[in-house]
Amino acid sequence: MNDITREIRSAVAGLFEEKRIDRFIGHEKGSVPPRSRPAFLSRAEDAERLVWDGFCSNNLAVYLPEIYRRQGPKKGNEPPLPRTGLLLKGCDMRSLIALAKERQVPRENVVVVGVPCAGMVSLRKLSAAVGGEEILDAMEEGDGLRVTAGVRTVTVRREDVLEDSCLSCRHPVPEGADVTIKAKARPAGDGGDAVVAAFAALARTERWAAFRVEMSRCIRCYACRQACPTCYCKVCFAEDNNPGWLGGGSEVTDAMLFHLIRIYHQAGRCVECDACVRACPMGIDLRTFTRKMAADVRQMFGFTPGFDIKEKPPLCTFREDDGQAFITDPDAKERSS
Amino acid sequence: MKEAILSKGRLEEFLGAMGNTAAVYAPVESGQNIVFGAVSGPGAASDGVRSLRLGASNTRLSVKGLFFPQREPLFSFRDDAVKAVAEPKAPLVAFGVRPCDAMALTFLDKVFGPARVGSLKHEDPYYLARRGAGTVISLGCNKPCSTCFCTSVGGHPFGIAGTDVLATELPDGSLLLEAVTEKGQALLDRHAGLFSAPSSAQLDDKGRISRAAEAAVRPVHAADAKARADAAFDSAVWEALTSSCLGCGACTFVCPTCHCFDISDETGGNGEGVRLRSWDSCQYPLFTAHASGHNPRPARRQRMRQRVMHKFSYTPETAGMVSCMGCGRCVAVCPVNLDIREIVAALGAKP
Amino acid sequence: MSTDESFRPKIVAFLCNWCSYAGADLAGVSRMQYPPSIRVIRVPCSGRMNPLYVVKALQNGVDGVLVSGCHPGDCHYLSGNLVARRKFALVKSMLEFAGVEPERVQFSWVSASEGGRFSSLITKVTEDVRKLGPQQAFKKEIALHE
Amino acid sequence: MTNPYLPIPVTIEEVTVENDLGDIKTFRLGFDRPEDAEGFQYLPGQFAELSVLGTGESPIGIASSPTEKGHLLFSVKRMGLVTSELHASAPGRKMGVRGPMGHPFPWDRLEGKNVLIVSGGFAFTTLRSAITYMMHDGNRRRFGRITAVYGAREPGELLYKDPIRQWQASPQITFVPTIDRPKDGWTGRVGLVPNVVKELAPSADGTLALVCGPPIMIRFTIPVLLELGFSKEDIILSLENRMKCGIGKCGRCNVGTRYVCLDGPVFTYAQLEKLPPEY
Repeated sequence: MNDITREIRSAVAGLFEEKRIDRFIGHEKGSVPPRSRPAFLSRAEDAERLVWDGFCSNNLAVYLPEIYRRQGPKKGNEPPLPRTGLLLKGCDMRSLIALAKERQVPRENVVVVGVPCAGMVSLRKLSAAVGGEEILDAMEEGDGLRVTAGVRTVTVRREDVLEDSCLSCRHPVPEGADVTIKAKARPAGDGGDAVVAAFAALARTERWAAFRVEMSRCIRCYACRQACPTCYCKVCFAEDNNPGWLGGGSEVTDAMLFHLIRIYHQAGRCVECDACVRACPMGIDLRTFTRKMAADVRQMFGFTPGFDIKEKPPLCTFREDDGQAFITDPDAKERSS
Repeated sequence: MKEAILSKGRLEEFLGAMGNTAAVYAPVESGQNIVFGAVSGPGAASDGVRSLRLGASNTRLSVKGLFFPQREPLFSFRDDAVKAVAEPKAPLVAFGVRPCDAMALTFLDKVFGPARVGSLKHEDPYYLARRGAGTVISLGCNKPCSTCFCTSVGGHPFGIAGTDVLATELPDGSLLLEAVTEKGQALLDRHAGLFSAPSSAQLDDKGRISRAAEAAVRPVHAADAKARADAAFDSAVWEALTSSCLGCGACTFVCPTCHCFDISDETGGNGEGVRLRSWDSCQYPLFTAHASGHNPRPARRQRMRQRVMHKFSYTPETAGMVSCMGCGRCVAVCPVNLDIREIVAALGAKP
Repeated sequence: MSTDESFRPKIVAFLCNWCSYAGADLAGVSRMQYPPSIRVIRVPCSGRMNPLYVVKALQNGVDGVLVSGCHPGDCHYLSGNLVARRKFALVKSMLEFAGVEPERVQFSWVSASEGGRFSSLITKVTEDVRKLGPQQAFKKEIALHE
Repeated sequence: MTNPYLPIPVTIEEVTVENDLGDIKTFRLGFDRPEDAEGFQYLPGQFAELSVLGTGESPIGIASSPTEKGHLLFSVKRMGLVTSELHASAPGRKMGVRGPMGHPFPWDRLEGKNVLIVSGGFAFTTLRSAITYMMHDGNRRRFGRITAVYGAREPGELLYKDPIRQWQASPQITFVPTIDRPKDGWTGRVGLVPNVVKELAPSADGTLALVCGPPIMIRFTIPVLLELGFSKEDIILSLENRMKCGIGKCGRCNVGTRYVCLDGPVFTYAQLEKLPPEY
C-alpha cells in the first residue's frame, strides 16, 4: 500500500471522527484487475477500503448533482443538506467548481480531499501494450508497471500507457481542496491543443469522413452523458419526444447531432477530464471534439472552467470586442476564398 | 451428429463460399472494438473475409443485433395509410458466435416466439423471419476470460444451445465443425467439398480442449439466485451494491439477452414515414415514466434491481431459464465497474 | 461539387424579429430582387437561436442555414445579439472543424433599414450554397426498407 | 403469421368533450373493413393501442361495451404526444387500433354475483364498458345487485353524463356519483370515494368489487373493502403502466414476473400483494 493511500485513509477516518462529513466517496479496488472504482463510505472504519493508484480515473463529482438535487420548491422546512466528502484529482476538482458555480452543489457542504495527480493509466493502452492478453494484475513500481497478463509478466513504462487527457493535462493539482494529500503531480501538458491542431490540419472531406465513421459506432447508450459531471439535465434533449429531436436506435446522423449538441452544451463547462471518453463502451474518439470546444472557449473568450466560482460563465456574458470575423458581410468588397 | 474438418488456411475460402447464398457476418475490427460485420456475400467488401478477427475472447456487441437490430423499420406509411411492411428474410450466416451468445438466442426465441404464460398468443414476425433465414456457426471458447461465468448459469464454453454448427479450433490449426441441427447439417452438406473427415485424435483433442476450458471458467455463486433475490428484494443490500451506478444503458445494450425496445414514428416531412422499433433500456428513467409524471421505478437502485431480478428471478419463472448467459460483457463495459457477479453473490448476505 | 444551373438550394433563414425580419420586409416592399431560396423562420432575437436548430435543419436535409440578427448595439434586448455572437462563433468553428463546408452555415447582421443589404446577403448566401451543391452529408435517410 | 404490430384501420366518427376542462374527449371509431369489426372480439376491462401514423401509439382502455355493435369508444385525456394529436383530430380522420389487448374483468367469476364498482376520475372508462355490458337486456339477469360509486373532483369532471343519468334513474343499479368537495348546484353526494363506500357499506357476501382509479384512491379504498368483509381475491383492480408493444415483447410494463399488458391489466388484490410494489 503506497503512502498516498495510507495518508488518504487516515484523513478520511479523521473526517468521519470529527463529524465533518456524513458520507465519503472515494476509490476502492474493483472486481476486474487492474481497475479501481468509486466507493461509497458511511463510517470511519470503511476508510480501510480506500485505495489510490493509477486506475482511479472515475470523476467522482458526477454523483453530486443527484445528491443535492432539490425535490421540489423550497418550503423552508427542508432537512439540512448532507455533507459529502470527496476524493478528487485536479480535473475532478474543476468539475466540482463548475457545479458549484452553477449552484447545483453547495461548495460549503462538500469536503474535498485533494490528491495532486500523477496521471491515470488507460486500460485500452495497457491492454495493447501486453498484446491484448488478459490482464490479471498490475502493480505500480516507481515510474513503471509490473503487469501479469495471461502467463507472462511484463514491465511497462507508465508514461507509455497514461490516458491522453493526463499526458496533456494542464492542471494536475486540485486547487481549492480542503485537505491536500502529499503527492507529486505530473508536469503540466499542452491541454490537448496538439490533438486539435492535428485534426484541423486534415482536409475538410477527411475530417468529415473521420467524424462520421467515429459517430457511426455510437450505440446511444448515453454512458458519455451519464459519466459527465456537468451533464445533469432531468430530461435530456436527446430523450424528449415532444419535440422529438432524435430518432430511436443508433442512426448515424442522430449520433452526430447528439454528440455535437452535447459537446456544445459543455462549452465553458467541460473541464477536459475525459470521463466521457473513458465511459464509452465503443471507444469513440470524443476527445478530439471536446478538446476543440475547450480550446475555442479558451482562445475566443479567454475562459478556463473550474477555477473561479464567481467568474461569469462565458456564454452568459459578452465583450464588445468579441471576434466576429466569421460574420458574413454581403457588402464586403474583397472576396475571402 | 456429423463432424467435419476444415483444414488450416481454408477458413476464408469457406466464408467466401457461404457468401454465395447468404450474407455472412463474423467478428471484425471496428475502431477500438471487435464487433460482427459483413465478411462475405451481400453487404460485404470484396476482400471482406480478410477483415475477420477471431482472436478476441468475445465481440463487444452480441450476435442479438443480427436478429434484433438496434433500429428496425416495422412498416412504412404515407399520410394515414400503411404502405409496406418490412419483410427481413435475406439469408444470413453468423460465424464465430460464442456459445453464450448462441444460448442467448434460445431465450430471445422464447421472448419473440408465442407468448409464454397467459392465453394470448403473439409472435414477432420480424425477429422470427430473421431467425428463420439465419444460420449460426458458433466457435467454442478455448480460452475463456476472467469475466466469463457461463458454467454458473447453465452454459458451457462448448455449449451447443442455440447454434446450428459448433466449430472448435484444434491445436493443428484446423477447425472441427459439428452439425447440431438439420440446418447445420444442410450447411455442411452444401459445402462438403471443402471438408475432410476428422481423425479420432482430432476428436480427442476437442474433448480435452472442452474440459480444459470448462475448468478455466471461474464459478460465480449464482446457485438459488432466484430464492435469494426474491428474499432480498426490499433489503438495503441493493443500496450498497448500486450506489455508484451512473444510470447509462451500456450494460443492457451490450447484453446478449436484453430485448427491451421502444416503438416510435419518424416522418420525412412529406407525409411519408416509418414506424420504428429501437433498443431501449430499463436503466433509463423514462422507460417506465407515466405521462402523469408517476414513475414506478424512479431511482437508479430500483432500475438496477429490475435488471438483475429480471434475469435471475423473473425469467426463470416465465421462460424457464436464467436469462443471464455469463458472457461478462456488462462487467467489462460498466464505467464504474458494477459487477453482476458480485451483486448476485451478495444477494441474501447482510449489507 | 455539382455546379449545374438547375440546382436551386433550399436555405432556412432564422431572422430576428426586430431587425433582419423587418429588413426582409423592407426588401420586399421595395421590390428588391433576390433568389427565392430562403424559408424564413422568425425568432424573437438572435439570442433565442439554439444551435440545435441549425444542426437539426442540416439533418432534415436543407442545403444551407442562415441566421441573421441586429447589428451589435442595435439589439432590441440590448445584448441578445452580443451573447448570440459567442454561441454562433462556437457553432461555426465546431461545424467547420467536424468537416461541414463553412459556407453551409452563415451568420450575419442586417438592420431593419437595410433592405438592399438583405437582398445582396441572400444573393451571396444562395450563390455560395449553390456552388456547394445539394447537402447530403448530414441528411438523414429514413430507412423505409433495409 | 399475423403481424401484431399492424394497426387495424379505423375512422373517427364522432368526438365528444366529456368534461368541463375539455381535456377528456371520447372518440367513436368505426372500422373501415367489416371483417375487422367481426374480428375485434373483446370484453369489458380490455384495452387497445390507439395508433396515429406519424405520431405514435397510446394504450387506452376500451370504454364501449361489446353490446354496442359496429363501433368502439375510447375516452382520451390529453397528456402527451399521441393524446394531444388525437385531441386535435376531427371526425373523418383515419387512424388505427391495435388489440383487443390484455385480459378483461373476470366475467366467468362475476357470473351470478353481486357487483360493486368503485371508481374515480378518468379511470372510469373501462367501468362504463362493464356497467353498459351488465345493464344490457341480454346480460342483466346474469348478475345480482349492481352498486357503483364514481367520484370526481367536480361535477363538470364526471364523464358520460347521459348514461349516468339513465343509471341513476334505473332500478337495476344503485349508481352513486360523488364529488370531493361541495359545489353549488350539485345536489348529489359529496365526499371522497373511500368514505362514500364506507357509508354505503355494501354487503360483501356474494359480491366482487371492481376498483379502478388513481393510486391514492385505490390505496384508501382497499382497507375499507377489507373491513367490509371483501376477501383479497374478490377485490379486482386494473393497473395503468407505461406501455409500447401491448403484446408482452418490449419488456416495459412488468410488475415483477407479470406483464401488465399480457397478464393484466386486471389483477386481483391477492395477486398484486404477491408482486413487488413497482406500479
